[in-house]
Order: sequence, then C-alpha cells, then structure tokens
Amino acid sequence: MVGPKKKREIDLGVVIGKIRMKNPITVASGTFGCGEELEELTELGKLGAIVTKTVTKRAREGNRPPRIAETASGMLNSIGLENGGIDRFIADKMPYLRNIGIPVIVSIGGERGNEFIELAERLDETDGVSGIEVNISCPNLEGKGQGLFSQDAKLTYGLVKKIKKATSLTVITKLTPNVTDITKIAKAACDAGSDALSLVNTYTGMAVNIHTRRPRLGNITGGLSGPAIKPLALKAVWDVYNSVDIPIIGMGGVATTEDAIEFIICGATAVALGSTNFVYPNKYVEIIDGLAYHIKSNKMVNMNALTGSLKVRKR
Amino acid sequence: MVGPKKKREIDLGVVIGKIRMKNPITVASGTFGCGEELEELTELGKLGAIVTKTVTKRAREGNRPPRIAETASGMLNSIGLENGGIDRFIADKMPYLRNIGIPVIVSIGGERGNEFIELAERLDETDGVSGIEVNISCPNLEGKGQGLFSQDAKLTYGLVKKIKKATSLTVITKLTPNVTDITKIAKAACDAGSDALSLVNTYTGMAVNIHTRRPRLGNITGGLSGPAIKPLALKAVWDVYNSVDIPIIGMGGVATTEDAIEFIICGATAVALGSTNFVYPNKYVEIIDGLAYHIKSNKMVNMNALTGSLKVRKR
Amino acid sequence: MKIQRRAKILSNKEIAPERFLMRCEEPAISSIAEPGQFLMVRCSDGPAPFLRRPFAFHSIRDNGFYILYQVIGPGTEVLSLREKGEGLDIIGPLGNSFSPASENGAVMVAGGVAVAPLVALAERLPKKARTNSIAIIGAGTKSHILCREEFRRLGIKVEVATEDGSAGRKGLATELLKKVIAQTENRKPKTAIYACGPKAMLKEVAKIAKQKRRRCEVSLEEKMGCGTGICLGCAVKTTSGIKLVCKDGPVFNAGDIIW
Amino acid sequence: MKIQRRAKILSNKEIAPERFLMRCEEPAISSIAEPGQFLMVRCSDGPAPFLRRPFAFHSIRDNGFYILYQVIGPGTEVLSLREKGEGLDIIGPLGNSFSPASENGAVMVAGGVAVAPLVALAERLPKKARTNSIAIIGAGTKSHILCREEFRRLGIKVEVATEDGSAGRKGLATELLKKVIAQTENRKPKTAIYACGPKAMLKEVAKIAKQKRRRCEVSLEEKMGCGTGICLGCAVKTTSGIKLVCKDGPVFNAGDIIW
Ligand SMILES: Cc1cc2nc3c(=O)[nH]c(=O)nc-3n(C[C@H](O)[C@H](O)[C@H](O)COP(=O)(O)OP(=O)(O)OC[C@H]3O[C@@H](n4cnc5c(N)ncnc54)[C@H](O)[C@@H]3O)c2cc1C
Ligand SMILES: Cc1cc2nc3c(=O)[nH]c(=O)nc-3n(C[C@H](O)[C@H](O)[C@H](O)COP(=O)(O)OP(=O)(O)OC[C@H]3O[C@@H](n4cnc5c(N)ncnc54)[C@H](O)[C@@H]3O)c2cc1C
Ligand SMILES: Cc1cc2nc3c(=O)[nH]c(=O)nc-3n(C[C@H](O)[C@H](O)[C@H](O)COP(=O)(O)O)c2cc1C
Ligand SMILES: Cc1cc2nc3c(=O)[nH]c(=O)nc-3n(C[C@H](O)[C@H](O)[C@H](O)COP(=O)(O)O)c2cc1C
Ligand code: FES
Ligand code: FES
Repeated sequence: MVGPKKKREIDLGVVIGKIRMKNPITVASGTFGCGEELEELTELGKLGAIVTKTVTKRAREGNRPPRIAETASGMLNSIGLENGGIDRFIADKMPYLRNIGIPVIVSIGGERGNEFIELAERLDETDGVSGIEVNISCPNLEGKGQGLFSQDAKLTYGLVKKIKKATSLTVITKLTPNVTDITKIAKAACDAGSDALSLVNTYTGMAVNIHTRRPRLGNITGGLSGPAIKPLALKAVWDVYNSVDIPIIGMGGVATTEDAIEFIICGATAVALGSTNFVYPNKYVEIIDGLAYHIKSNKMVNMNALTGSLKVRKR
Repeated sequence: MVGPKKKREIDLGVVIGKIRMKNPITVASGTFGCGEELEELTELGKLGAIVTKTVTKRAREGNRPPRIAETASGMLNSIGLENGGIDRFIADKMPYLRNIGIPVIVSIGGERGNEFIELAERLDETDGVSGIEVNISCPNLEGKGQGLFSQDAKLTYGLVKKIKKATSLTVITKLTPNVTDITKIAKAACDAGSDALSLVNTYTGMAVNIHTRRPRLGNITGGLSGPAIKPLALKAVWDVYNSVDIPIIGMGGVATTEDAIEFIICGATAVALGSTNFVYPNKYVEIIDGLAYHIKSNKMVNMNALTGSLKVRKR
Repeated sequence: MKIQRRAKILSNKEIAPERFLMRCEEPAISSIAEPGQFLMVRCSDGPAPFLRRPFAFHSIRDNGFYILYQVIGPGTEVLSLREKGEGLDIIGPLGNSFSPASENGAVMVAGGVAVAPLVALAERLPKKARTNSIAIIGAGTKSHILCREEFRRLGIKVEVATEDGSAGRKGLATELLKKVIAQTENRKPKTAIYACGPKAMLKEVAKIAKQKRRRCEVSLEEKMGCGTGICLGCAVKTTSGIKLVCKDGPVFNAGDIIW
Repeated sequence: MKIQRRAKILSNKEIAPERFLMRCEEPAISSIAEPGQFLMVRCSDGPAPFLRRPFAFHSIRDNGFYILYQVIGPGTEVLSLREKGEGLDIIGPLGNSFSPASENGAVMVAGGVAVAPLVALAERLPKKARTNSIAIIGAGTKSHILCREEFRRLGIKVEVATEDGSAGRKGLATELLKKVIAQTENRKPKTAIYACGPKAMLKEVAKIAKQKRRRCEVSLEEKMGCGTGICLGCAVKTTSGIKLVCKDGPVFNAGDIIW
C-alpha cells in the first residue's frame, strides 16, 4: 500500500531527559522572567521550553545597584539572584507558567547543598514542572567564599547525586565556564546522573568608571554575557560534547539564527537565548523559523543530522 | 634658597623589575612583530617598552590557515607561535630591536621546561635584552596534551624558579586566564621569584561556518582577544593585584585611553596594547598622550596615585 | 500594553549644545502613552550598542512623540546621528505614569535634560491647573536650560536656576523650590511636586516635600538592561521592599524611596 | 612605504547586484601604489567590525584610487553604506605588486569580483602589450561579470565564462584559459598569466601554467588580521617555507605555492 509520495514534514523536536521540546529553542534563566512581562511582545507558546529565573529557598533582595553595565558586545550583571523565594514562586508564578502550554524548567539556586535538595523536593510535588535546572554557577552569590559548586568536580558530583535522589524530574546541571577544564566538571555531573547540562553561565568580569574611579557595578564584579562570549561558550559546548553523552543546552551570546546553528553544530541539543531577550524579546520566534528554514534548505528532516555535525579534518 | 615655584613636570615612568619604562604603555607579545613592520606608521621610540613575538628554541611553522577569525568585538587567532627560532631571532631581530632605544622584553615559549631554560640562558648573554616574558600561556601550542604550564600552580612554580636561576634579567611570567582561580597561579609565579606578571593571554574559543559546517580556524580552536575580553581581563588584574605584590602588566582588549586607565586603576603598573595594534598601529602614541592628560587634569604628578586606586566601598 | 515597532524619524535636531530633540511618528504607541512613561530605543540598527536605551516621552502628540536627549555616551552618540526618514526600533510605552495633578496645579522641578517628561505632564494638565503651575528648571549653565518656551506656551510660569549664575538664580533648583513652596504655603489642597533629575537632587526634593508635607512624585533613572521587568537590573530600595524602576516606576512617591 | 590616512570618499555606487565601486581621493598613497598592492580599510568609524578589511587597488589615478568590492559580510555591508564626502581610514599601499608584463602582453584570468586588481594591472600595461593581451573573466552568472568595458576601453580583448551560461561560454574561466593558451602557443616569449580569484581556480590556473610552461603570477587572499606583517595570520605554504600573503604577497609565482 504505497500512497502518493508525501512531502516530508520537518520535525524540529528534541528530547532533554524526559522533556520533549517541540523545537530546540529555549531561554536562559534570568533573562526572561517567567514570561509574563513579555506576553504582549511575543508568542510564548512557540518556545521549545521555558526556563525560569533562578529561585532560592528564601526570598533574596539581590545586590546593590548599579547591577548592569554594558561592555563591548556584551553586558555585565550582578543581579545577585533577586527572587521572592520558592513559596511565592509556586503560589504566584507557577499558575501562569503552567498555562503557557510548554515544558517548564525551574532553575534553582542556593548557597548550601541542602537548600538545593529541599527545592528539588518541593518542585517534585509541584504540578506543571517538567524539569529542574540546577544553577550551581551563579557568580553573583554573596558569601560564597570558597567558590562555586561547579568549580569543583567532587562538590558537583555530590550535589547532583543528592538532587537526583530527591526528584524524578529531569535534572539539568548548569555549569560555570570559569574553570580550568569544564569537561571534568561536566563528567562529574554526568556520572552523578544529571540528565543534561546547561552551558554556560556568565564569565566573571568587571568595569570601571575612570572618572569616579569606582566599579561600574555596585557589587564590584559581575557576570559577562552577550555576543562577546559566544566564541568561548561555543568551545565549552564543543569540548563537553566530546566528553559526555548527555544532551547539552548551549547558550552564551546567541543573537541570530546563525549563532543558534553554530551551537547545534558544536553539539548542543537545545539552545537558549539570554541577554538577547532584553533587546529583542521576540527574537526566538525568528530563530525558530530560521532554524526550520536551514534544516529544510539543507535537505534534512529533523535535528539529528545537524546536531554535533562539525566537520573536523584530521591532519 | 627657595627658587620661583616651578610647575611640576609630569612623570609617567614606571618600574617593572629592573626595567625602567618612561611610560606605562607597551605592546602585547605577538601583536607588534618586532616593530620593524610598523616603523613607517608610528614612532617606536615613544613606547615604554617593546615586547617581542614569542620566540622558541627551534623554528616553528605555526598552524594551518585560516588562523584568524573575527568575532563580536574581538578576534580568534591560532597562529601557533610561528617564528624562526632563537638563533635567527638573535641574528636578525635583535640588532633592530637594540636600536629603537627602549627596553626590549623578549617573549619566550616552548613545550618543555628545559627549552625555556635554554632560551633564558641564551638571552641572558645577548646584548640589548632588558627582560624576558615567559609565555607559559599560549593556547595554540600543538601537542600540549595535558594543558598549559600556567594552568598548574606547581608546574608554574617549578619552571619560573629554574628560569630565575638561569638569568639575571627581569623575568615576567605571562599567565593564561583559562583557569579556575588565577590568583593561585599568580602566587606560585610570585613565590618562585617572578619579577612581574603579564595578564592576560587569550581566552580559548572557536567559531563555526554554518554553511560548510567547518571551524573558522584551521586549528579548530584559538584564542580570543580584543575589546570583548576587556571586562574579564580587568577582573583578572584586579584579583591578582589584591593577591601579590609584584607589578602587573595588564592587557586584554585595550583600545582607548580610558581602557588603559581602567587597567591601571585596577592595579596594572603597565598596560599592553594587543589586537588594537592591528587596527591602529599608532594608537599607543595617542594613549600615552591621553594618559598624561588624565594624570595632569587629575592633579597628579606621577603614576603612583592612579595605580590600583579603585575605590571600593564596604557595605 | 507593550508594543515593539519601527517608528519613523521625522526630525532629529541639536537644539542646545549636545542636546537633541527627536520627533517620531508611531500612532499605536503614542495613542496609549502617558506622561511619565518611557521607551526602550535601539539607538542603532548595527551591533553597537548592544542594549537598548531608555528615554522618556517628552511630548505625545500628532500621531507620534518627541524625545529630548543629551549626548552622553555611545548610545546617545549614535542616536544623534540618525536621520529623518529612518526607522527607529522602539519598545513602549513602558513603566507607570505621573498621577494627575489637581486643579491647584503642579510644582515641577527638573535638573538638566531630565526636564523632558515634565513637558508631557504639563501638556496634559487641565487649563486651570496650568495657570496655577510652575516649572523650576535647573542646569549647570544657561545653554543647558531647556523647555522654557514649551512651559510658557502652555501658560505655565517658569523659574530658572543655574549653577554658574548665567541665567536665572545662581544656585540649585532645590533652592528655588523652597522659595516657591514658601509662596504657595497657604493653598489648599497643597500643590503636588513632580521632580525629575539627578538622584542627589531628587533626594533633596524628597526631603523638602516631606518637611512641607507635599505629595511628591519623582521619576527615577537607573541603568536598564531590558526596560520590561525581566533582567532585574533596575532595582531600587523602597519602604515596601525592592522595586523595579522600569516596571514599578519610573515614577515613585518620593516618600517610598529609601534614598 | 606604508601610510595611514583618511581618504575622502568621492563616490560609492552599486554597479552590479551586491557589487560596489568606491572612488576615493588620497594623493599620498595613490602616488606610490602599484597594481597588485592592497589597502587595509576601516569599513566603519564605529566599533564594528573590529578589524580592517583588505581590498585591492582596482584603479589608481586622478590623485586617488578605486576599489571594487562585493558585499559578503559585515565589513563590506557597512562599507556599502558609506557616503560621498565621508572620510575613510585606510593604511596602504601594502604588499608586493605584479611584475610588469612583456610587450607580448598578458593573459589575465579572474573569477568574480577578484577581477578588481587586474584592471589596475591592465592600465599600466604599455599600449603595445595591451593589444596583445586578453582578459578572461569568469563568474556565476551574467550580472556578476564585471569590468568588461574597462578592459575593452584599454584595448584589451575580453572573453567571458559563466557557470550558468547566461553570458559568454558556459563553464569555468580555466576552461577558457586552456583555449586561449592553445591559441597563443607559438608566441615568443610566452605570454605571462596573471590570475586572481578563488583558491580552487588559482590552483587550476597554476596547473595549466605549469603544464604549458608559462610564467604565472597569482594574487592570493587569506583572512588578514593586520595587513602589515605583524599578526602572522595570513600564512601560506610555499616551496621556500611559510610566507605572509600581506607582506611577501599578495602576488606570488604560481609555482612557488604549495596548493
Ligand atoms: C526611565 C528613564 C528615562 C530616561 N529619559 C531620558 C530622557 O528623556 N532624556 C535623556 O537624555 N536621558 C534619559 N534617560 C537617561 C538615558 O537613558 C541615558 O542617558 C542613556 O541611556 C545613556 O546612554 P549612552 O549609551 O549614551 O551612555 P552610557 O555609556 O550608557 O552612559 C554614559 C554615562 O552616562 C551615565 N548614565 C547612563 N545612563 C544613565 C542613567 N539612566 N542614569 C544615570 N546615569 C546614566 C553612565 O554611568 C555613564 O557615565 C532616561 C533614563 C531612564 C532610566
Ligand atoms: C589582498 C586582498 C585583496 C582583496 N581585494 C578585494 C577586492 O578588491 N574586492 C573584494 O570584494 N574583496 C577583496 N578581498 C576580500 C575581502 O577582503 C573580503 O571579502 C572582506 O574582508 C570581507 O569582509 P566582510 O566583513 O564583509 O565579510 P567577513 O565576515 O569577513 O566574511 C564573510 C564571508 O566571506 C569569507 N571571506 C572573507 N574574507 C575572505 C577572504 N579574504 N578570502 C576568502 N573568503 C573570505 C568569509 O569566510 C565569510 O564566509 C581581498 C582580500 C585580500 C586578502
Ligand atoms: C541579567 C541576567 C540575569 C541572569 N540570571 C541568571 C539566573 O538567575 N540563573 C542562571 O542560571 N543564570 C542567570 N543568568 C545567566 C544566563 O542564564 C546565561 O547563562 C548567560 O547570560 C549567557 O547567555 P547570554 O550570553 O545569551 O546572555 C543571567 C544572565 C543575565 C544577563
Ligand atoms: C594574533 C595574535 C598573536 C599572539 N601571539 C602571542 C605570542 O606569540 N605570545 C604571547 O604571549 N601572546 C600572544 N598573543 C596574546 C597577546 O599578547 C595578548 O595577551 C592578547 O591578545 C590579549 O590582548 P588584546 O586583547 O589586547 O589583544 C597573541 C595575540 C594575537 C591576537
Ligand atoms: S531594566 Fe530590566 S528589570 Fe528593569
Ligand atoms: S595579515 Fe597580519 S601578518 Fe598578514
């Protein structure tokens, strides 16, 4: 029973752990709020998934202003994880998030390991949560003292292991690029059972007002994001792609369809838009369309042939 | 015998080890050749010092093209330390360098420790060399396998110690920023007797041509430089300035007088222009003048009050 | 209702040294914009600057709006080079707006180019309120005193202070404010104060308002990443916790701000 | 002698789809420039693109020069927006130049916009040499065949090849080259070949030249960081080791290149 030759539909769908995304494009934690503020400017339902601003156990005030400084092709931020805490998040934000109709990935953060565990447990019982992004890479946490979890392979392993026990939701570990060898941390997260990795969080930096001789950020240092970091983030994704077998959500300076495709070619299963949302809140719609066009014009039918397709010739 | 009140002359001079620079502005290794090619376009004698392209024991062909790719506010390079080797350097380049009349800092590189020692010994006996910059941070060395010297505090310590024994010239250790905590490496170099530090070398990154699905660099990855990295480099300088007591030559994306002053305020004793030389070979002259103007209009008389003057208020 | 559009630039002129007035056509945004609200502007269609820049509605009329801006850095620099006929990528109207003044009018206080949104406020005052209103404009020097004529044309009295004494009273706008307040002490209900300008000035205005028990609204400025409430970059401490200048403001009751 | 100057843009026109011709005034650089040499151009005075871009002298005359370029990326995009009267920050003349052709003329082969420097070469040929010369221009399609008239005006015969057959012979410039070489087989001394274009084309030209024992110069392109010999970005392998396109080239003897 051979029917007439049908034009094959393009399928942009990808899978991250148990999460099925209808396309590989999502947003980076902290750069999209929970979607609400942008609903008039864009079509939230088109996203492959939404990743929330990082939520902590208790409410946090965040850092002193200024919290933003623009730099060449990028921006520094030192928000300091301002948020209302998990209770208010579940009460105020989850009803809205649930209603968008796309997978909801909740980013969680904390200073101590057990805060993460408690958060994971809470979200496990919360209706409408598809996955957890474990932000062990925020450079703007105060009182961190000995560095971030994700600057230490052992700490990363231990924490992810415990979080995996605390929840059956998909666990995505978000790593900092401010390390000597990100593949070591990635392997630790992978060995501990992380379902996927988000790469990368921001690069620590600073800027100075030479007239006042003060830092441009109230918190002195902050995290660099935006197009400036794209080459660095891309290498982090490529290196990790060659080291572990779990899916990667790539991010760092994505501003165009070409940027997103670069990340995919380097091995990212999904791609998140970050700072670009501040400038063009509707950009992801353009990128999803652009990606579909690229797939089509390269005579592919789904994401498989593109993901990790970098051609590297041996000498 | 009180004479008439004289207008005080501004003195931009700084000291790096035994090297007296008449102003704090120099050039980053590998971004200025040995000066020759630019002599028609600029006034070499105005530089505080010149730092040469890294020289290795034997001649090196460098990496396959393309070796350059532009990225947002920056560039990737994978030159691969192309150079004619120390013999040709001393024979062909030193006569010219000696003649410029400014301190000559020779950058040396290698894959094994004893190559560095041999190079240091050779330069120690060479007329006209004021200092050695130890490049243990080039991301474009082949066959490195286990990472760079300057990604490991112990290796850094051991190597610098030996080089210090091999020469009485001023030794400046150039570090990579691709580490979890640059202050640890800086301290190791300092403990080993390094007279100064150069911060930073390039950040490893990559770029992809989405149409060919090939890396934009023949060597796949390369080092990112230019304005994009300035916030990151500035933080590296500030962190190290707060950790060690030896002078720092700051670099990374310096393109304007303001940029140079930012580095100085964050603790750099001297500042090197890198990729900017490719675009504006005469920029340093403008920056030296701009710096003098800044010092004057802030009613200072020398570099002391500016260096490390970042105002950081405690909470 | 936030809208992203390409407005059409109708003119862009230097009306005082380094101060530009840009007129744009954009009916959808203008028809809903209120005095006090602002726009996020992509100053150039090129890659730099990366972020949008916030500008207040200076005047809302004729199917469009005006912005009045000072060239201060890379964003306003490229904005000043934009030409008639070009498209300008904007998001707006954003933030809250000034509350309407009573018939007793408004005391408006501005430092420098921050006078911009007060003109939009003045334009919407009922005629009676305008004759009872006064605009106090402070600046460093005479040539930086802006909008004097705009207020006068609306029938609003203007008082000027310059730091160098080149126009009006020598000194700060806040000193004039004290004088004006003393003069209108007996009016009931008390005239409200609306202030825009550097933080130090607003702080002083807030102090005066508190002492004299005047309702006082201030329009704050903070570095903005998005202008839409998603980056949390523009935080300000208030008596009821952290607020966002772009979403909860830019207009705040002076008494609510922890200065 | 390398000189950095702000040349004055006299015109900048789209002469074919995505192909622009820019004319600049700059006596100091033009008076010493030779065919085959190039300029490093800051395409915009703004921050992007960061690096300069290399362009060949397309024609050197009237106290200035022309460049002929294709819009291919961000640099050439902003260059195409530059207007008459503006200043253009350039460094030049850079690199080496073509060796003069004999009276027997030159066989010039170009692929696409890379025809640009061959016009400068043709202009400097002695009259006699020109009548003996031929220009072979290849491109994807008719509208991308450039400079046909320029060569004809100089008295040089032109043959055209297009990949889609929309003009001249259907096929590659190198196929035409073989034909032309066969026709001039008996001339003594043998006519030299000058070629500019994509690497694959140049490689083929080099092969033909070797077989037919013709002197052959090729102008190479490589990504350039500086254009002045300091970044070592533009390396090319030759029989006598690594050479720099910007300093030792862009013109090389075809036989010296390790393709
Ligand atoms: C709600 C709101 C409304 C505004 N309305 C107007 C207006 O109508 N007219 C106008 O001229 N400006 C207005 N501004 C300020 C304007 O946004 C800035 O001047 C502009 O963003 C500067 O951009 P730039 O790239 O030129 O300079 P930048 O490089 O961003 O800054 C240059 C210098 O100005 C300082 N600066 C920049 N932005 C601010 C700010 N928001 N507050 C205080 N200092 C700042 C920086 O610290 C720096 O020293 C408004 C700001 C806000 C938040
Ligand atoms: C000595 C020399 C002379 C040249 N003369 C001319 C000329 O007369 N007219 C002209 O149109 N172009 C010329 N070029 C090429 C020109 O420099 C590039 O097209 C230009 O730099 C592209 O800049 P962009 O920012 O627009 O694109 P980019 O973003 O730099 O590049 C866009 C695309 O073009 C490719 N590309 C860029 N530069 C080159 C290059 N040099 N060789 C091959 N592919 C490249 C890139 O890989 C990329 O895919 C010359 C190059 C050299 C080295
Ligand atoms: C203002 C701002 C706030 C951010 N907040 C968070 C956060 O709460 N949690 C987190 O994991 N990452 C946070 N990030 C990092 C982003 O999710 C992302 O990893 C980074 O910005 C790199 O992507 P980009 O270059 O596309 O912005 C924040 C970034 C910015 C710019
Ligand atoms: C093309 C290129 C070649 C370089 N070669 C060297 C080198 O040989 N040795 C070295 O220590 N650093 C080398 N560097 C790094 C620079 O010295 C400098 O550390 C880096 O570029 C950061 O400064 P910038 O952003 O101002 O360019 C090179 C950089 C570039 C762009
Ligand atoms: S500017 Fe982004 S939240 Fe206000
Ligand atoms: S382009 Fe820099 S050496 Fe040739």
